[in-house]
Amino acid sequence: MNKSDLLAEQIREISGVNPKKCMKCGKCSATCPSFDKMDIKPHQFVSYVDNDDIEPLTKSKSLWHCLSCFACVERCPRGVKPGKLIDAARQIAERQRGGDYLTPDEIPELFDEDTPQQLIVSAFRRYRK
Amino acid sequence: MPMNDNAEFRPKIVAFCCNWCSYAGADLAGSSRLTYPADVKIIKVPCSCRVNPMFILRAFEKGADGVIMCGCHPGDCHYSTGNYYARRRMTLLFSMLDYIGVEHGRTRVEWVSAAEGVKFSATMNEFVEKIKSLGKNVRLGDLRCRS
Amino acid sequence: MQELINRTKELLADGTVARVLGWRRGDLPTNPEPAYFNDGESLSEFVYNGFCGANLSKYMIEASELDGRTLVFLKPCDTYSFNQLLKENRVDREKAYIIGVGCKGKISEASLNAIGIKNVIDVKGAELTDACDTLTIETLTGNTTCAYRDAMLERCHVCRGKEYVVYDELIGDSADTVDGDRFDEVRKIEAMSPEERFAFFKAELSKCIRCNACRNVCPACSCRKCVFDSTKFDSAQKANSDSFEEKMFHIIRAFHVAGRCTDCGECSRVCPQGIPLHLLNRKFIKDINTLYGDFCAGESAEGATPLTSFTFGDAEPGTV
Amino acid sequence: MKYSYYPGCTLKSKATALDKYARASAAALGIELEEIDEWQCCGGVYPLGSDEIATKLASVRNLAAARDRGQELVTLCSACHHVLKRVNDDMRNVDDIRTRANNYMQLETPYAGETKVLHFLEVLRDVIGFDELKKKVVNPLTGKRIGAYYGCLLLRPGKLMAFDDPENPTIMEDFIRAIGAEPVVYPYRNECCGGYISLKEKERSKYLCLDITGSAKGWGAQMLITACPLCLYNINKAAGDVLPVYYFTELLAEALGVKEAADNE
Amino acid sequence: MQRIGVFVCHCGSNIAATVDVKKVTETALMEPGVVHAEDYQYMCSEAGQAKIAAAIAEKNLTGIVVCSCSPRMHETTFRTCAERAGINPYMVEIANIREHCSWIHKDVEEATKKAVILMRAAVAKVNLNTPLKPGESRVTKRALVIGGGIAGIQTALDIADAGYEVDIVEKTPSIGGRMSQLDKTFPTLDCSACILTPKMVEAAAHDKINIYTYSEVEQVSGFVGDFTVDIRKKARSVDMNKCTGCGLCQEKCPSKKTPSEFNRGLNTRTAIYTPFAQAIPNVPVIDREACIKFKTGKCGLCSKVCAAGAIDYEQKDEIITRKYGAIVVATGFDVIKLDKYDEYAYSQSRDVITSLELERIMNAAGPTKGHLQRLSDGREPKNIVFVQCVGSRCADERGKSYCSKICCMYTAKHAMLIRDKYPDVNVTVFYIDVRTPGKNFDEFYRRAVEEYGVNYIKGQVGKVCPEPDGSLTVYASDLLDNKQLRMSADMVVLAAAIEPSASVRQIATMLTASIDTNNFLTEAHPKLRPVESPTAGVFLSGVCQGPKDIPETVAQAGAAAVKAIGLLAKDKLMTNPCTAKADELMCNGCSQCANVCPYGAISYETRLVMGPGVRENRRVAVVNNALCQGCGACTVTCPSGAMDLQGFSNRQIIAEVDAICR
Repeated sequence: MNKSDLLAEQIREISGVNPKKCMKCGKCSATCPSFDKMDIKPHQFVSYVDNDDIEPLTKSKSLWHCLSCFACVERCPRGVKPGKLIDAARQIAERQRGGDYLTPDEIPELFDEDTPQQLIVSAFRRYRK
Repeated sequence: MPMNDNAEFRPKIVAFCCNWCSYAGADLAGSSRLTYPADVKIIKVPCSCRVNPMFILRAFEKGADGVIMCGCHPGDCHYSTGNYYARRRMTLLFSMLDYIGVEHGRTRVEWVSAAEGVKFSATMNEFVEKIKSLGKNVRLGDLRCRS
Repeated sequence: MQELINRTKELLADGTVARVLGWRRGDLPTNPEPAYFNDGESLSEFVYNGFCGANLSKYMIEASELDGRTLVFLKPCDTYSFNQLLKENRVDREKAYIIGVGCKGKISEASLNAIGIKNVIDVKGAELTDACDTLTIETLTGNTTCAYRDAMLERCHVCRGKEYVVYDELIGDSADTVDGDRFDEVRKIEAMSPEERFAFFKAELSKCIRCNACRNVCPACSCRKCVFDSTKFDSAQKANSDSFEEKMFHIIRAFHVAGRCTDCGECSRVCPQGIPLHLLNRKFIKDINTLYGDFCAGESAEGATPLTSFTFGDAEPGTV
Repeated sequence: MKYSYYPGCTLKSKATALDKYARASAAALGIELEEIDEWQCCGGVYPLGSDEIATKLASVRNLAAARDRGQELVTLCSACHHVLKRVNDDMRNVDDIRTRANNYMQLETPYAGETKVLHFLEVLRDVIGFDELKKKVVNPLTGKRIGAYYGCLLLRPGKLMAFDDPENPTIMEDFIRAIGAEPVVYPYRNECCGGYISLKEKERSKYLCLDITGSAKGWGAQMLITACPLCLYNINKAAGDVLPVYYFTELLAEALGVKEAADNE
Repeated sequence: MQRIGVFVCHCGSNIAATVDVKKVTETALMEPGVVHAEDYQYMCSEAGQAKIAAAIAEKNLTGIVVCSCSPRMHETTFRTCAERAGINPYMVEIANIREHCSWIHKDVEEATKKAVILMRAAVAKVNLNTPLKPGESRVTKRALVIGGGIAGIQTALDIADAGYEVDIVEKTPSIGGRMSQLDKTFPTLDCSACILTPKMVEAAAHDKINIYTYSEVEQVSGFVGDFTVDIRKKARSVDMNKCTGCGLCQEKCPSKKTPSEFNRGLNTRTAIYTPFAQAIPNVPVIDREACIKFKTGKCGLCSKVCAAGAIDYEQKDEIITRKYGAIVVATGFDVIKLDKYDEYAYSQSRDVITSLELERIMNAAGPTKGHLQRLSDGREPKNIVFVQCVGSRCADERGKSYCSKICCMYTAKHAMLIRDKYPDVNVTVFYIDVRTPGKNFDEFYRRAVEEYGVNYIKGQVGKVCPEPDGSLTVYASDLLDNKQLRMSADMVVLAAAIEPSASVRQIATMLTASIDTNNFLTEAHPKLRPVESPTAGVFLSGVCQGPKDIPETVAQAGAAAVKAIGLLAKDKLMTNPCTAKADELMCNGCSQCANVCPYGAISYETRLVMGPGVRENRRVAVVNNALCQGCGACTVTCPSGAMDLQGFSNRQIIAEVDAICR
């Protein structure tokens, strides 16, 4: 197994998603609130994983724009859960050295007096290992 | 007559074939002249679900070296569901035989349709080879209560 | 025990039940035996203690043919057998008055023997009146003690739990006795090489004397006419020592009860040769659970069994 | 009626309003919320990866604490509710996660998802009942047209959260009716406000919040209610001038006539 | 002891070239029970058969083994020959020494050895054969068709034209079914009513067809050729014989608020109603739930205005019990409920409708008189969005796993009709795949695109948002352009999945006909017996078996009719004698066998069982020979071996095993 296949296997395992179930209807991308910001769209994530083409996913901007709002997970007629694939790719990116998208020194300038703790905690959980 | 140890081992093999698919598949193998060893003898049953585990054990007891059961492919059973029951029964029986130490491979199930003469012949060739490699069936004959 | 007797007397007196199916003292203190009691007086013979391992469910087949209701005492595991018989229309629920009795694990003389306590004359501490952790055993060679747990039947170490799946009333508490996984032994055998497995079963099954004790006690083996006694398969007993059933009896027996066996363990308990027959049944149970989803015979009195149902995607024979 | 209560970090700081009005209202409704000891932050987001164990342990501790008290666990914050409910489901149904989490934690009694996690809204609906709640309202918010903002975390994934129909929920609308106001149904009530992305992508969050508030206003809402401090923050920041947004507990306290007392506490 | 004759065929050189037929013949004579053996060049020839007949007569044979070609070839030939010669045809067994021996082996010695063994196995079996007699059962020359849609009507007409009596049982007040609700039909665009109504009239007028509308099947017993069915004729509250169908009662009825079932709830109907103008019979029914007279005791207006005096408030349900030889199920379909798909806002906006609702809107007799308009404000829509696969091809429990098959085509039809009649309306269709396998289907779809300018976009709609201004915002994917679309529409039409009618489960249970996980009735064989149920005498017509369009439905309806006619044409049914049989002395009554029987052929009876030392009432399995097809599933399920299969008994098969392994 080459590296890409291994990563694809890892993504399938972490996400628990079977990309083969996808019938390519695009419903996930139809209501994705971050669609415009994504270079690789939710439905494409599924095809990429299915094709064991993982490298572009771990480098994708989309990782940092997915809101984990589960709209794609809820509405997918095939139970494919693209959001879980994006999260798995994010995990892989973050577990690699230098994969974090947020560093503590950025926080002060992003912070205002009303910022709820929840926001910082959540962002840290999603943006770094 | 003295035993000739060098004589080629000719296994006894019983094949249960369902009337609708596999028996017809064997007929097709015949009319296509697709050979397989004469060690295989076919018994016709209406459906694979007619095959009682006792028939299989009986064959072994009487000296068979291998038993194979053939039926319609799952989903194609003439009686709709017979082979599904047969599949469960044989899965459990084979697992049990393996559990008590009888060589894996002395029993086999294959789904052969009426159109698969080639498959029937290939399967039988393969199975005979397998049984030859396992040699004579001693274990099932030996597994008696009184030693 | 007194509570059981008192309640039994009430039920006999008010006519709720016509007779009682319970245990009475046997010829030794360690082997109480199943018995019918027809009136309050005869109950003086009644016992319920740690040695009452016998599963009374099967007797309810004949009791269902008698007039009036029969009171039967069932331990939690016994209720599964009863329920399975109910599913197979072998017992009449209307004819049974079930008292679920508490169970703190059942013990046996064989288990005592196995830990080196032989020639048992009497045992104290098996009465179940209090939490009795220690047994005091009087033997020909003097008194000795052992932990109650150490004298327990194998099946109690892997007990399925304290739930009663069918009953009319409950008397007494049950204890948790589990300290093992019930498939461990099966796994151990599966891990052996085929040669070792063959040697193991050959050694065990060779001990069989075909006394049919396992068949007679088994609540799932309740055929009016056993296939091994019938002419329908040319498999009836013959003098010949290597006739069909001599070799295949136990495999076929296990197969016939597959999907119906509640794993009550009675077969192993009664085997005079000490053959661990439950290992065959458990193998089927384990396979069924793994391949077709967890299934517990007797849990429900309705529905198909794993061998009378299927899914389109079932495993192929020989692949497991 | 006694419940274990899990407030979560934000309710002790920036979202004290969500917390204090809930407590006051609960008391007025005869519900005792007992804060569990030494609760830990749930992490804010549910770790989706099947191999994520460590990030779920804090939630397991909170869940086990409620189990040890023999109580159901009530939450208020949508995010905490989401995380706790899903981790609980993992502990109940996913063998691998349960085994590994318990191996890490070495709890006296291993945890296997015994606790029932409830959102305060579920308590109002399923335990008290909105009809009963209506009877206890002393200060009905008559004439107010309120849009319920569910966001994503309360409803999805629908099968797991089992909170309400994820595409056409009614629980908050029924709540609004119970406190005497008029619910305004608008299609964006279950769309995301941008969540944690607002930390680095304020513009995106603003775009989404404007869709939400614009739609609600268009359908006639005078205000929004929410159960989530982050939703409240994002909407306030991005579109606070379009529509005001409140915690549902604040309106509840007002309707039950306990708001002032809570403010003075 | 049997007296068996063995006949070895040379089949020219086909067998004789590889198998030493003389040796086989000689060896046969040494087998137990064999009293005669001979070989001949062509056993199947007249001369060969004459030899068999002669031997039977001369040697007083009781059983025959023919060593020849496959039994699939000539078993029937030899059985018939034996029967003519005076022995039971089931006393004949074939040893297949051609296909299974001479044709596949080259070595004469080896092939001969095998032929001998195959002969021995057959002899061993015949030694245990017993004469079997096919059962006979009578056939009632009348068919029942359940469901009065196009499938049921067509089936009934075809059966009736062949000269047999047919009863149609229809649940609703009129026959016509789903097709009567449709406006136009693809791919020809002819008007649905124009082609259906004549069929309805023909059925009603046919002297062999008897229609029970507003009626349901209540109970079914019996078996193929001899079913007994109870039909509940619900009280119509109107005397069918007196009513003239003038319609005055409906005009005057003051209870007008019940949603019209026929118009899919888009408008209302009165309490006394006929579902639609062309209803057959044209006799109204009173919906007692809605009727003021029934609810309050006051009113009675319909009775007052009815000059014919047909209104009868006292009418009661009637049970009709009838015998039938064949039953055809034609229960049809419904569209799924969309309450689980509210991202499409079906329950939030009146302008989000299903395709079937659109049919009613487009229909000149529909609630909008055929004018395309929004239900919310009556405006003519300018932008219409069609959403495909709503609830079809779903892997979750919200929808159905299958393709509903008809949606692609009716959507193309709708799009085309709209563009034709309202050229300035924009029509967009969101699709996942366009499936058009049918005669002139793809051409039809292409016309919609090319000639009518329908905008097809590959991608699914994710959400429909009703806007305060009354428009609908549609969020969707355009997969080919990799875009997310946010599109404004005035009307959204959902191609909701179809599912079998809810009543089918109950009917299938009564008929012991099997249904699949989606509640479609299962066919006896998916390829070779597609219009028969595994339950003998029960046939399948239309969508109850699987999604179908009208031409396919009509074709299947005809096929089901032919199958039913084939059955009704017989005076008696010969049943396969190789059926299961329970030994009641051994039977435990455990019901395990009934669980695996695919035909519902096993029932349980408590009966007096007598045998050596036994005389008691027992619950025992009883096999209905008319239903049993002889698969043998039950025999293996039976632990005691009480259940055995005639012609393939345990002892017979074991005898073959023993002979082969000897």
